[in-house]
Amino acid sequence: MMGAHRNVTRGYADELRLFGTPLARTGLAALVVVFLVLPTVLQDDFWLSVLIYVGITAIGAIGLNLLTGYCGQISLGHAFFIGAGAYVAARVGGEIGLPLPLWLLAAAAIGAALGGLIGPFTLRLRGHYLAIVTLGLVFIGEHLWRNLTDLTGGNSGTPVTAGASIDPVDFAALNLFGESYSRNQGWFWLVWGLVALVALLAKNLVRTRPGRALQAVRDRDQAAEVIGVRAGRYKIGAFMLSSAIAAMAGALFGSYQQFVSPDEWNLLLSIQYIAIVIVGGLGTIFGAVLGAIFVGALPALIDRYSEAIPGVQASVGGEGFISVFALNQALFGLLIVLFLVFEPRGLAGIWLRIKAYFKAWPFSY
Amino acid sequence: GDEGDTGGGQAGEPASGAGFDGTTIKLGVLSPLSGPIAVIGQPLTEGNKVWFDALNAKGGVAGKYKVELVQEDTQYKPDVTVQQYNKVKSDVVAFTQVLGTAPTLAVLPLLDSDNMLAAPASLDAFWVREQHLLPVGAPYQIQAINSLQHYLTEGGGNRQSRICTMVQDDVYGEAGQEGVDFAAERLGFTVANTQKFKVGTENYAGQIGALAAARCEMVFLTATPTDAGKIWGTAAQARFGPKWYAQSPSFVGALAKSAVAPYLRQYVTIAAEGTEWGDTSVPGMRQMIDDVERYAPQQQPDYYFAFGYNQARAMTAVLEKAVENGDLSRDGIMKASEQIGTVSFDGLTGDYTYGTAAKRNPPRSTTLFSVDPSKPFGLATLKYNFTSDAAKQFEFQKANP
Amino acid sequence: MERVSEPLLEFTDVTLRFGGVTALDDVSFDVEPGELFAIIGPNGAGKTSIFNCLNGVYRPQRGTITLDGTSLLGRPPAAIAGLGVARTFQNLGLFAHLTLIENLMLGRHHLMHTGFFSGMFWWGRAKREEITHRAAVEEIVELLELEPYRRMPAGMLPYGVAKRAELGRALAMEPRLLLLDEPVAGMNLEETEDTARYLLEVRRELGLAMILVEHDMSLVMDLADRVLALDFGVAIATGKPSEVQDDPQVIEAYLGGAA
Amino acid sequence: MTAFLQNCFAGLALGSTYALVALGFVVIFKSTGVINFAQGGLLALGAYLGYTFSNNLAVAFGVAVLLCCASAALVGATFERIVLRRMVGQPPFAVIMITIGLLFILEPMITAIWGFDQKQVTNPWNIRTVEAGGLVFGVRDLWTIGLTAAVVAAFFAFFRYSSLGLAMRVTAFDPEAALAQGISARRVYATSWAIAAALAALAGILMAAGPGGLTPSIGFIALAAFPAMILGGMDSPAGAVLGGLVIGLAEALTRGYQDELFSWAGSNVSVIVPYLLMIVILLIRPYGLLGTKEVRRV
Amino acid sequence: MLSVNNLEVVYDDVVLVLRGLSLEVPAGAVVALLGANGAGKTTLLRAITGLLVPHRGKITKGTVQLEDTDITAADPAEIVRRGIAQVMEGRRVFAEITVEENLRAGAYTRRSRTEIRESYARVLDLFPVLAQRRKSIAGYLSGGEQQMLAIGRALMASPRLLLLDEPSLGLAPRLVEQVRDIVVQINEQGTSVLLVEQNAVMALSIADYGYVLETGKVVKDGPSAELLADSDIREFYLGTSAGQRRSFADVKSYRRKKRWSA
Ligand SMILES: Nc1ncnc2c1ncn2[C@@H]1O[C@H](COP(=O)(O)OP(=O)(O)OP(=O)(O)O)[C@@H](O)[C@H]1O
Ligand SMILES: Nc1ncnc2c1ncn2[C@@H]1O[C@H](COP(=O)(O)OP(=O)(O)OP(=O)(O)O)[C@@H](O)[C@H]1O
Ligand SMILES: [Mg+2]
Ligand SMILES: [Mg+2]
Repeated sequence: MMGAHRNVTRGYADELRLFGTPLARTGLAALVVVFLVLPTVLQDDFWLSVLIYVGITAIGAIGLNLLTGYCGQISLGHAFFIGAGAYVAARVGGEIGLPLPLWLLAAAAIGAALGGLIGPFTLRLRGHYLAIVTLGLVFIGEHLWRNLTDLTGGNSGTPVTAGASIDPVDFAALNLFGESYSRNQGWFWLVWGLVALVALLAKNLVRTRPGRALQAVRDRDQAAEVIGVRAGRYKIGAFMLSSAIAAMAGALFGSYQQFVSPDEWNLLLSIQYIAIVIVGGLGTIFGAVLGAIFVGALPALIDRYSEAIPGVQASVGGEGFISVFALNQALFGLLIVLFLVFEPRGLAGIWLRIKAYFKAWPFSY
Repeated sequence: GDEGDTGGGQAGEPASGAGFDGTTIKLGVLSPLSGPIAVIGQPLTEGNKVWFDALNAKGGVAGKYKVELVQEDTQYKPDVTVQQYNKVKSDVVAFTQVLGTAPTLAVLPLLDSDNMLAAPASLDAFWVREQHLLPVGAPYQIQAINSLQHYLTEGGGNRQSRICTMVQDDVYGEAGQEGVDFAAERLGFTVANTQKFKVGTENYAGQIGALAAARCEMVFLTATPTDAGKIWGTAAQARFGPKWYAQSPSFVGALAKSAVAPYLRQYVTIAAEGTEWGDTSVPGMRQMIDDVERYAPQQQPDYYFAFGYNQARAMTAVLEKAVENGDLSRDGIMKASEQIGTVSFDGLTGDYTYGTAAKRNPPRSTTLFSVDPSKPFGLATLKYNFTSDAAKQFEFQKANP
Repeated sequence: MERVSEPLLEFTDVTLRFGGVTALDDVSFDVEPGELFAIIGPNGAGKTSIFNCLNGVYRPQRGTITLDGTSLLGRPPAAIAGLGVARTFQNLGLFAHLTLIENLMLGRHHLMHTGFFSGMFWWGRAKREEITHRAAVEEIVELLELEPYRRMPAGMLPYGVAKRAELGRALAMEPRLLLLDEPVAGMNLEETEDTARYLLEVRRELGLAMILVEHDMSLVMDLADRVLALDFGVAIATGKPSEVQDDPQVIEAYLGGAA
Repeated sequence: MTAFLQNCFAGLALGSTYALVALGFVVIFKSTGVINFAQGGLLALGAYLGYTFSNNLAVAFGVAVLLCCASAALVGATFERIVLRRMVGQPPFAVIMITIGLLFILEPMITAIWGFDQKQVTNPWNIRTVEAGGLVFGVRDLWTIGLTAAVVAAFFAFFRYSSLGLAMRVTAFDPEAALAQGISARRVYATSWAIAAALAALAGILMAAGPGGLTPSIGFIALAAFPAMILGGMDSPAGAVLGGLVIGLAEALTRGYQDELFSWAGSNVSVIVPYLLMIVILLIRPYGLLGTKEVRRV
Repeated sequence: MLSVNNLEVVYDDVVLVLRGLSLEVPAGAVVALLGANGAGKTTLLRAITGLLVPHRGKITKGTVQLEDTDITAADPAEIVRRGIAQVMEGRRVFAEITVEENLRAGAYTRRSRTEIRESYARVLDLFPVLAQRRKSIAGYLSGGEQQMLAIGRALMASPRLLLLDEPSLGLAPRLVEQVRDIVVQINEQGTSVLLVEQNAVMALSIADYGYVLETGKVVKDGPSAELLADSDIREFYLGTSAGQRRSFADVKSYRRKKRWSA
């Protein structure tokens, strides 16, 4: 038998495999190993908590990318749905005490319902007009969160006691094979397991009929209509799906942090999500995860190493022109700018370049 | 902790452990050191630092252990605060500052599960009953109650006066409002009008108009300096001149040098604690001024600075006790925090009776100031260290019951 | 032409106005099943507008349009697509960021059923459906000789290939009525011949009716069964290609000296 | 009635500031097709530059205003020079993100240079007032309204008599085709960023001269100006001005009558009134009051 | 006037589209460029006018020379200012503004208001439809009307060298003739023309010289009379090999494909 070239696939079923090539399979295996082993090697609570927040953000970003990257509807209202999810976790998971799968689903359901209420705006408004209306949602939401005291605890916020257990496994206090693991270790596995699940489901979605329809609506909604795609339905559907995922991310956020307050669901959070999907690469699931890692972990990294830079004031009242904290922010902004100048398609674009390079290798061009 | 066998109360060298290497004690600071709230975080942290610099110069805790601060920027975000907490928790024996109500509430569960002590940097009343928090100063409610009492007895008002409030729409504002409401109940007046505003509002003409229309004779204000400046500026322009009583964070020295200063002189009273900046007749102030001159000569008079200075002082009391007990572990620190009893702040703020959370008794005194541009911080004492009966009756609740 | 059956499409007395512009003025025609019906006319005559009315993109002020007895008026475009009307666009209506294969698969959108949920849970129905429809699409790829471009984003396709891909997408819809808006614009002779061949092949195999809008008169003359000539929204001639070609009004308005 | 008129005046003054900021948004949107998230940062930068000129260099306030607008314009143009010119023809999203990045850079730079504490900008107005017909007018507010009107008039005149307006529009619509017409996208971007930054700086210094003084959070006003820009129509300068005034009035009036009319809606409803108003108007006119409808044709 | 030397263009760092292409447009000449779909004609025009960047394309080798200046990868606006205008593939009219504004945008590089007014009158004269629809939003024009607008817009620049990417695309036969006449006419007024056309009959009938492009290389070139006589060209571009045009209805499916480079 002839050895097939690594870029040649035989048959559609083969081509439709997500991890069809040996390279992809190796990558997948490596990721699984990292996932399993990382928390036991890296027991540091700082890095674990950074990665847990990153994972939660990645889930939310996948949702936003479905809406913005795939369906082309810019939303600055993501923070609103994240917040809603957190409050659902507080009430349903905390107060009523439902277990993890149920409060996650409840958050998703409520998120979808809220998305369904807002979704119809997408039918009438285009591009930036929609973006700013959803931005209004953040402010209106903030007003609601401050005033719906019974639900949200008002200004002083609310504790979220939603537990992270799927009977009999409690992720907050894992006990596996006689070893016990910390809350952060357990949460790492929980969150990144969910990231993988959500990413897989999203990937499936976008490579099948509904996903193609979303992209068609994004590229040319009128032409999509003419070939039989009900653009309106997909726009609303995308909105509901994206807000359902956002609400799940919010619920996880609340449950992990154990306390949430209305100040957290602000425009900056929405902008951060937009930043993630753009930096990661619009219209790629992988990009959303990469973007979340970049935006979430980069400041932590800069934080670690910027003290070595001359002229930097390492602490309040110390010597230097700019404080390490201000520098941290500025560097982050600078990196985003430089990086998008270099590759406007985002991290996923860089990934594509590398892939294209290897595909063509050893023949460049 | 692994040094548990040294035992509490046993005098002896504390064993080294997390945050203590045998010579240096490390304390965490979680504060917004960048972004808009850094206006508060920076001087607060500076206050922490100056106290410990002075202490270290004298040898340190118990005369032998130097204190070092580990500062982390929280950007005033709860999630970042949690991350930063995790980052430094194993390098410090306690946190001498956590700034912000929401960030503090976000780390509270972690403090509980790690048995870690932290000093919150706000005057929220519900810190009083949290065992893992080490508050200082009289809570906002107390400032409000004392202000109202003063207005009714010496400030020219009576129960029939039209008393109003203007509070910012957040926890801080709610605390002020709660104090006024409590006073209303105890002192027998009604609040004629309440205006809420969002931090960073650009134009206050509407609210001022409404207060004027309600013919308010006294307005209790809960705000931060930027908003307070705009509010008073607008009131001055509208020629609306009630008697303003404002909570301490509303004021900043720059206001006394601004164009509204004449208006402030005429109408505004600030409720705070302790004494005027630079008043060397109060021992605490004398020491602080000395320390500032030596360790942070560029420091402008600043209310938040003083607050940070006091926080550090409370934390030092805990550390002294823990060293005396020979146990600088987290458990040891917690135990020490229950044992310190009443800590004196030498007149910088009222003395605080610590102990188990349920038994704590914060100071209930307030000093009222009038605005006086000739003073270093722009404030001149109007009534020093004054405790109303109503304030004594105020009961403190837990943060998350 | 003899009436062999009921017409597939009846387009009757349609008037369409945009502000001051009358794009279609009382235009009527019908198309038999399996017929290749051509519409010609100068630029701005209203040819594309006819398609847009058929598709439900424009709502004419007056007139009726029925497909096989079903009125198309007032239906949303997607519903009309579902009834079996497919179309290629004059200004290219490909989805620029999707690959050619994905564009063709979109043509089969209304024939497929996978929804949000079954799509997410790929294993099972969604997968089977993908494979079946992909097979159908591959046939079209082969027919139109699009193999080298399979995975290229449509936005990067050369103009002529993009036109062919559009034809492929329309065919993928398995329509009863195919609307072709200038399918050979931007193609050289060789490519035009290819396209003609594809059209004839499709017609022979599938027997579907087509309406062809084209400025390449030789193509129209060679392929069309009947021709409608429009000028300024008014139908000026209908009939066999040769008749229309010799119509003095058509020569004057449209053909000029060339024909 | 007096109270009503007084509120209207307050709304007008506030609206003028919104209008300036919104106009800055519009200029950049018109030429690049993106929302400039850094507008607030430019505003703060302008205000602090004004402070430096007026207080540290002690030039006359009027000169300080001119200088700060000019130097902000320079910053805007420099930004184009270093970054934006490399983005011609790139997806708008990348450009949006770059403006966000710029905001992240500007903010800490400003605080590193000028610190966090509140500054008082030396200015001739302060809280002086004049009285007329039973109403009290803040001198600064009068100047804000007057200067805005003057700037807006100059702006429209400039666009009327230069081909730049058209160049901006087509560059935003299709940068590649615009290039093919010989329209230098770089010049268009540089000019629009310079104009937007100057407008922001003017708004900033006018605000900083108010009773509240100057703190780094001054840039937040840009958020409040979003609805103004949208409500007028994103690509319409006239719309920006109209939107600014409408939003300013709506906000001031709701605030004035909050207790009587809106107490059921929770405290502080005036903060979200601009957004509610914007949503209602967009539902009726999806492209704002004066915006251009997107052309879609197959 | 224009000379392209040994040009290589790569898209996306990997797709090599032009492979050492050379071509000349002498001053005052009309040069036709023929080639199948995907041969690289549009890419060549982009390379000349500096518009590769938005397409992630790069010139990796070779030069573009306008008279004595090297304009390889120069700033596009600068290139237009030097007198090169083009009709872009796919019309690319500015859909949201009026016909009149589109034309004004075409004259962006020109300063003299009277000259602009003259050109404007001339374009409206050439395309009376546009005169009628002067105030209409360009995006709502019919396809052919947009094509006229695109040509008109390029004429507004009054260029010294005009690049036309399939100008006859989507135009009615009568108008195709008219466009041919326009090209001849402006050429007579001193403008050099590089004409990319699928309508080979039309292109070669007015060109002085022609190039045939295949997969990024010139595979045949010569004076147009020579090309018109070439048997391959006759068969594959003109369809008149046997003297008589083949009917499209008779095309056999096994037809041989012509590939010069193969
Ligand atoms: N949405 C619209 N708004 C305004 N006018 C329109 C619209 N659609 C079409 N028109 C006008 O209607 C007329 C007919 O346009 P149509 O696109 O049908 O022409 P056509 O026959 O397809 O021409 P071409 O051969 O150039 O494609 C044109 O004058 C066009 O400008
Ligand atoms: N942006 C791009 N990225 C990658 N490849 C591209 C890009 N644009 C064009 N190509 C490829 O370059 C080759 C030449 O394309 P070009 O558009 O120049 O052809 P053309 O000769 O103009 O064809 P047509 O006659 O169909 O317009 C094609 O194979 C095309 O797929
Ligand atoms: Mg048409
Ligand atoms: Mg081409």
